[in-house]
Amino acid sequence: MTLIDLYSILPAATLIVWALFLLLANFWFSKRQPVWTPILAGAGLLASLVVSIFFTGKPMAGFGGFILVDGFSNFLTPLFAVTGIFAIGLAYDYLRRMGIQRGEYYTLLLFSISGMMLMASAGDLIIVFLALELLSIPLYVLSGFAHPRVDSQESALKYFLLGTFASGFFLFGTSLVFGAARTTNLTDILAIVSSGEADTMLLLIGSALMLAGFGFKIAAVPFHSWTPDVYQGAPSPVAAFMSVGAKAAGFAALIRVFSMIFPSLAAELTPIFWALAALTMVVGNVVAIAQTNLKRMLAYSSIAHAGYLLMAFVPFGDAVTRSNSVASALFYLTVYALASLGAWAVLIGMEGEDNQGTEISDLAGLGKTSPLSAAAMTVFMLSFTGIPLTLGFWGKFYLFRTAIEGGFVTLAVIGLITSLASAFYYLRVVVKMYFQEGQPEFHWNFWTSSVAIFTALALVVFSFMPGSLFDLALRSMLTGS
Amino acid sequence: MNIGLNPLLLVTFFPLVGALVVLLLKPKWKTALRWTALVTSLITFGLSIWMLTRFNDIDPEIQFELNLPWITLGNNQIGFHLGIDGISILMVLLTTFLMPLAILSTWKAVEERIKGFMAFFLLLEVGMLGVFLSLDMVLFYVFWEFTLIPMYFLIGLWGGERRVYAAVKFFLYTMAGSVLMLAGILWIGLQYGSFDLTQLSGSGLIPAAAQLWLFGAFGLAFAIKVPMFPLHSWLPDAHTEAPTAGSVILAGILLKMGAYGFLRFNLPLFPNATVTLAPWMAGLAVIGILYGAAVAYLQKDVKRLVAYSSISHLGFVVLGIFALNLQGLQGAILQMVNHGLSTGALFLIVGMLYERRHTRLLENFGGLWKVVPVLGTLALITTLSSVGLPGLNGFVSEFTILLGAFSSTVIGSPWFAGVATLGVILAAVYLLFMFQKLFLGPVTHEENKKLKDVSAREILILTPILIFAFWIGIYPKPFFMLMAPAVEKLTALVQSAALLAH
Amino acid sequence: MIPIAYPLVLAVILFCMGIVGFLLRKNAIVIFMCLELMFNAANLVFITFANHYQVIDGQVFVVFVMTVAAAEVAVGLALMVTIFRTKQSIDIDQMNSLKG
Amino acid sequence: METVQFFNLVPWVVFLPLIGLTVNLLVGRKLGEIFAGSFASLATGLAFVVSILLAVSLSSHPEAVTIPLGDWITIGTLTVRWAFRVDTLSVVMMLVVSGVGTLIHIYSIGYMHNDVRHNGDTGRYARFFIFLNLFIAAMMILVSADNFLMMFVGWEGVGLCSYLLIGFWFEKGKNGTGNAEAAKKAFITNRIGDFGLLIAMFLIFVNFGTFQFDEVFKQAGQVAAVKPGVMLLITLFMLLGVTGKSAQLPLYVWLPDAMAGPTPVSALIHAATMVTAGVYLVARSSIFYALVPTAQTVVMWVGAATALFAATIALGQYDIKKVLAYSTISQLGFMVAAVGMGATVAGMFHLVTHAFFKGLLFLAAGSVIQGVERGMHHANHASHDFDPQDMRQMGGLRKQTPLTFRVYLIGALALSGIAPLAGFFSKDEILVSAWQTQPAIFIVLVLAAFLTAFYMGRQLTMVFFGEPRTEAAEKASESPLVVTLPLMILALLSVLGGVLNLPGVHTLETWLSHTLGEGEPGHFVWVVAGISLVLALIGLGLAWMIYSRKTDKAYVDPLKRALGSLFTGMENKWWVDELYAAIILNPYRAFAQFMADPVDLGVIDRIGGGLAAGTRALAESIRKLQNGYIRSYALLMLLGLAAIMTYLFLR
Amino acid sequence: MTTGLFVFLTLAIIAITAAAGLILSRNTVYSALFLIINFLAVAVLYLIMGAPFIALAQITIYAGAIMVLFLFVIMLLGAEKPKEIEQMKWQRPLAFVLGGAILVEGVYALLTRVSITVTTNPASEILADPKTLGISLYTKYSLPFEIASVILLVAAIGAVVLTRMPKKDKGQ
Repeated sequence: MTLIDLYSILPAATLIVWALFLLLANFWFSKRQPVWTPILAGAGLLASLVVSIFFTGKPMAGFGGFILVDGFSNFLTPLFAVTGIFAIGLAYDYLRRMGIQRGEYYTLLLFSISGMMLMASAGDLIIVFLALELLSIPLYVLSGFAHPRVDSQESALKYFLLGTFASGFFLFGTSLVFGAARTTNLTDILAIVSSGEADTMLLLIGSALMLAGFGFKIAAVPFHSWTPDVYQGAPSPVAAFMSVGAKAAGFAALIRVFSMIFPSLAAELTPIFWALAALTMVVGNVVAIAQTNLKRMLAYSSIAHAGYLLMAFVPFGDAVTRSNSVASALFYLTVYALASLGAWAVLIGMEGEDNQGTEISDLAGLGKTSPLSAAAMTVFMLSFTGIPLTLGFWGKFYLFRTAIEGGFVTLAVIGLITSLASAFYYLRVVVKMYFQEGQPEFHWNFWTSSVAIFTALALVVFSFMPGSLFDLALRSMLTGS
Repeated sequence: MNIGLNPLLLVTFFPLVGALVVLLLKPKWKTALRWTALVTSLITFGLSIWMLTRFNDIDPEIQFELNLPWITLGNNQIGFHLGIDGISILMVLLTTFLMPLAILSTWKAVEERIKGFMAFFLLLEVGMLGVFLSLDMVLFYVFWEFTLIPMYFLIGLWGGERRVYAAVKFFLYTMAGSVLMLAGILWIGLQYGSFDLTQLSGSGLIPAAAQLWLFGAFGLAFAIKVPMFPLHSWLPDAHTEAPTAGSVILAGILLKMGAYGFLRFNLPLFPNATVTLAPWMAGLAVIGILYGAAVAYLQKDVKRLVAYSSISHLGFVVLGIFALNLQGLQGAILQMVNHGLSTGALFLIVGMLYERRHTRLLENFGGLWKVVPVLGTLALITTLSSVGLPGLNGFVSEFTILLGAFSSTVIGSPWFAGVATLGVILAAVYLLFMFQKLFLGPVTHEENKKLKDVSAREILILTPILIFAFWIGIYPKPFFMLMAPAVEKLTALVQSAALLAH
Repeated sequence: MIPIAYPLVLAVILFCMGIVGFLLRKNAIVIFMCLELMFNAANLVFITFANHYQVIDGQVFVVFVMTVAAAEVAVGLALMVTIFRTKQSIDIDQMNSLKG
Repeated sequence: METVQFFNLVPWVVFLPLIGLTVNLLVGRKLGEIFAGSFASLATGLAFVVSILLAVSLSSHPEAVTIPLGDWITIGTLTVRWAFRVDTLSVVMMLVVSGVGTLIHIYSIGYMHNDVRHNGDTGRYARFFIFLNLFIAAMMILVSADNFLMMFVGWEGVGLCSYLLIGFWFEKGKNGTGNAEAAKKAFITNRIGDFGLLIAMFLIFVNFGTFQFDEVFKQAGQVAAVKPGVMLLITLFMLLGVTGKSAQLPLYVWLPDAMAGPTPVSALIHAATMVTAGVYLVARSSIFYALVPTAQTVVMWVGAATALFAATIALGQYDIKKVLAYSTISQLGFMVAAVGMGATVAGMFHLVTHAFFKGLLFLAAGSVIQGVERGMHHANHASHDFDPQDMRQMGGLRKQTPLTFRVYLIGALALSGIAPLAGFFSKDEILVSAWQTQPAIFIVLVLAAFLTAFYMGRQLTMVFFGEPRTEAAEKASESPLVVTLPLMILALLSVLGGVLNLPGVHTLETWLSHTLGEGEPGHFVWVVAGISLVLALIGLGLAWMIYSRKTDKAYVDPLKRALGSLFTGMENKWWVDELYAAIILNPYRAFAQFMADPVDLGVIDRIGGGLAAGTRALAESIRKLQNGYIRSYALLMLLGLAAIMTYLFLR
Repeated sequence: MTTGLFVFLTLAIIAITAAAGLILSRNTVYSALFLIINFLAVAVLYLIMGAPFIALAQITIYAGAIMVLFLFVIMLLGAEKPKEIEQMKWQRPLAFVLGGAILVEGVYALLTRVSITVTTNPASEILADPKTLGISLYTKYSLPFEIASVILLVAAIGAVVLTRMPKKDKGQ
């Protein structure tokens, strides 16, 4: 193992080491000062964030190509770290209120994040597979974290069984790709695939199977059905984390893997991605309209946004659009992450014992009783919708631009029309909060509220100067593309 | 260029300063909040007047241009590009002129959550001014969509009984139009590497085939906003449920954004499509004129009646625009101003009645001229201005529009204008019906017998509008002069581009 | 020696049987076992291609798959135990309170 | 130019009334009735003085003079000026408007004093004069315009004043809204006419490129030669405007209802001036009509038909003002027929004399009505629904109101065409033209003239002769001098008006020829004069015979027995209002209702809602897939996979 | 038919039958035992294809340790037999149709694309040697190895977290 190897996994390694340390420290703190566990976990993530920003700036390959450090991973790794920090901010008060305050939560969270980081820089299908499991297994557990609660258990079971089912697909797909390309190293696959030596049919079937696996992780229709149930049953901070972290990681892997396979099979795969994206946008947005529970609504919203993200990837086959394709996906992902975490933060503030307070109608009157939260929630909803002066607009702007640049005007129009439909249910939240009377109970907590306010501010402030973020995303080039 | 002194920047963002001040004040300081908003809007008006004095009205080009690089995205530069010409300056003046009056009208009407109201109101002004001044398509779109938010809250929080329905409907309809516009904007930006209107207008870059669907994409957004038949159904609800000041701004300015969009985008960018589709647009406009007038008649709610009258009046605007000649276009622009004044004033008067009686149903009024003679007289003048009586503002613009449409070679048939002229009759039918139901006949309701006549504040609100109504009616020349060079340029541009393609 | 297509076909058959088993059975443990069957099928493909290409990577992959499978079994069975404690059943069709 | 020219004064014919109205608007209520009324009268009077000065100037310099004031609209090739045209035609109109106007203003000082008290709102006194002055201003704009658009401004302006003044007592009338309804009806009917005028103007602009009278008429021959169809359209659409403003068939229906306005309004606007604007328009555009014989035929038939039709209705009316109103329609028909036949001068001549005697008749009728009202006040048991305008409630008033009776008699005789009163000469000129060129028209018009004499005789008899049929009539009293003085002046004019264009002298003919071009001066045809005079006398006599013996209180019209259902038709105005209600008003109302409810709320409004509901339904059905069963979810995933793979295979 | 093919077919039939037994068996314990048989048959296939280490691992880890765990849990939970009555009428037919579709497509693709003439290689020294595998695990695959170890740790933690009884004072 060389120093470069170490550098290449430093953020993830930091987290894993820190998690191990935290596991031990937790024995000490859990009884006496449980607040220290999340703080330490946060510190670990902060360390990882710092490391990810300062130590892995240059593109490189570690562990003989297992790890690829490039603009892409450099963009996503800090994103995961930040998501983790927010997830911890969301968790502490919630766990305390629900009486499930256990230090393992944070340890598992850190492990999961490390899995995500590895996923973002995976250079080999085996790393993809292992990272997928490393991020998933803690999430299975975290979903069932409130486990005497039946819905938490149900959520965990559904997530676990379906997740493993999807893993099975992915694994079988991987084996076929291995069979076609003789290797599992992504860079080598690219070389072999573009040289035309690989068997296209095997490769295609393998890709299809892998796509099903990733589709599950990113909650693309028709691999999405677990999402609402799991989000609803799982403890809210976990759902928040999943809606952002797991999705981002899934996309990271999807992009990584398909960036190798896609270009040479663009003709075959593009229509599939097209259909998946369209279907996901339509189903996600349409079904969200019928939701009455805020958690489920956010779940469907997350499905819908997966559709938008997929749309960004559709034109990847076009060499000219490629860099924009990835950049706009990443940009959108960031925007989505901010809004989603914020929205969940407000939801967590609303949630009481036994899922009380999570119906959309429970929000009635929030504008009066908790104006700041309501304002923040409004920003998130507007950002989800893609209304200007929130970053969500620029997300969609870049996204649709990419789709149109790739010549997928129809897809862009579907996206635009579905985002109109989305306004319908996002607005309902605003309507409830401001236009209807009620006395909602809002559990104000410094950390939770900080997450909400920080994300809301970020969404608004950066909407005035999205240029630098665009640049950042554009620089997130993938190795090999 | 000295950015700090750019009048456009000052005009556009001064209300934002006011909004920030409002946000800093405590909610219970009602008077301070009101005055802050009023003074802000007045200063903005003053600034726009100052801008007008420096405006060169024989120059057809964009003036006070401000083009700051804002966002770079790939090969696309999104500029913070503001500018004004003879077309937009009238819209800007209308906006800054109506705002203080609208704010003044809330003095008694809005008692709850004044802080939010004023903040949203001033934000709305920023958005609207931005729409009229933007020369970058993306910037335009940002402002365009942004105006939805304050208006949505204004309707939803301070509106009438069905405010939520109306607010959501308003939001969704408008957004429905604009999503396709965004697709169009992006397509153009990608295809021609620029979002800059000044570079694209009349450049003839866009091929005729593409122009058609782009015209549709942009046109849908604008047609919904205008609103053109049959995309209007958000308007009656939004108008009816909005608070008075909101209705004034909605009718007075927001609708103009749609018509302005046609002028600023569809005509110069897609001249061939414009020429091709002009008869269709004119046809829809004519249907709108008659349809709005027919539906307005027999409405039970005054605000709904006025709302449908807007559909009719805006139909004239669209007809004028697609006449594509000087008379039509100038008439259309003036009609935009006139409709802002007349309908704005009508909504203000309805609001005044509502403040006194807390009802908008026609059946609850009658014979008020006897009870409130001054208000009755003011209402009469306003109604007549809306009817299009010569000597008042409405006539000048409607006449020129019809004249333009009648002689338009683009529309191709005088039938459109001929049928549209029937609207002149119908306008008298429904507006006099309204006036009669409100002010004429005997006083039938006991509650109406002791109504107070207009206060000094209310006279102060209405008088400026009526002064302009007379001014434009009697001496519209300055207004025409202001817009003439820009319109001439636009007409020439459309015609030459369309000719080039043939 | 056998044509390599044969074990591959076997793998596909096993994989599909795993899938169908997952879809048919209601007992969570049996379903879990079906998942193991699917993993196993993938392993068979890896081994076959490792043999075909004469590279070790296929076999290494299988080692990791087994490890992961073991880890999943640990978590999965723990989950089922805790669910059984609450519901006195591992019939997955009873776990459908979350829907819509 | 050797003599002093006053042409530059012409804007003052508009500005003076405007000043008058502004003063009244600002301080009218404080000034008190006498001053408010006098000031308004003074304003109009000064306008009259200006008109006289203009006339004087024209007498030495008969060519048209245009006094520009400023640009109004300038867009591209469209240039419209605020400009005043002083020519012999416009000055005639100015003189009539301001002259008769002044008299009516003066009359109103007294009349309105009573009227506001009778109607119980003295606050409206000043308002009346504001409106009246506004009317004078608008009418002046109309007649002094130098282009069609300016004329249209005045045209609509007088319409507005008509609206305001008909609805002056907006809370009175049938069901309290009768007056307001009448006002609205007048305005809207006029607007229908204006629609025609607008279209005519558009056509003029498209084909002539200008609205300027001079230029348009200069090109008229040329355009008519090239595009005869266009000229026909222009003239016919213009005719629509004329039928609206001058209350011709089929748009006359508003004028009888317009009697809801105070009597001076009926006199000034709805008899003497505004309603003649249509005649003025045709006279002004006589060059057009001369070029389009078809249009001329239409115009004269419209006029003649109206003349006869309205006269028949007048026979069956009981309201003193309604009779006069239908008479006005009928007389306007004469004028329109005249201008239609090309006898423009005859039409204008009749216009002027008609202004005198019809103004007189209306004012006198007002005097009668107020006399009866006073009687009603003195009466012991005045019933509440007593209508002081109903001729059946009058009778024998010649004793109570002798002065009014005398002037009324003069007016009635003039209207009936009894020589040598003004009406005789003017009507005779029209009949002569018809005799010479259009025999059919001649017969119709003569018949109408006969009916005119008959209904005037009927009215005279019913109102002034016999015995009072009610207590109010019995106790009626004469009006004060301020009311009767204008009556006397107008009576004098009605007597002497014929002098203007006496056969053989042709003063007016010569005067107008400077504007209208040289025409063949009308001859005096003895046969025609004889026929019309004889018929008028027979009419009057017949009426006297039939009605003078009628004294019973429960009044049933004697003609009813004689004519039967025919009279019922006249009584009910041939059900034209009902017809219009059935074929236009109600269908439009139903259409509007249909558009508002089933169409707008039911269809268009539901498009958005329907889309939303459709989406929602779709959502609900997709949502059913989300049934909570893990195996179902897995199945869905498998479905996705199978779909992808199948696609890959089938591709 | 060569011996190899015969052996293969025998193993394949055993494996498929065992899998079918797993799916169809009403008794969970039988299902587990069928799975073990399947694993064993596949393990022999591994052996044939020159992967003795994997074959052994398959037997010890999979068929041995993991399945014992399964059986242990089955016993713990009382070998419950839920009533296999299908409530969703589309589930079964669709499962068969879709599973069949994938099967057919997969088999078709393999048989057409992977030439039948290409046969498996005989067990080679390099590949069959567990040492090679070990070395590559510790050198080239050191990172995945580490990750796998972390996964196992996580699974252990997870299992603990999930099975730990909730605290008694939770309700307060």
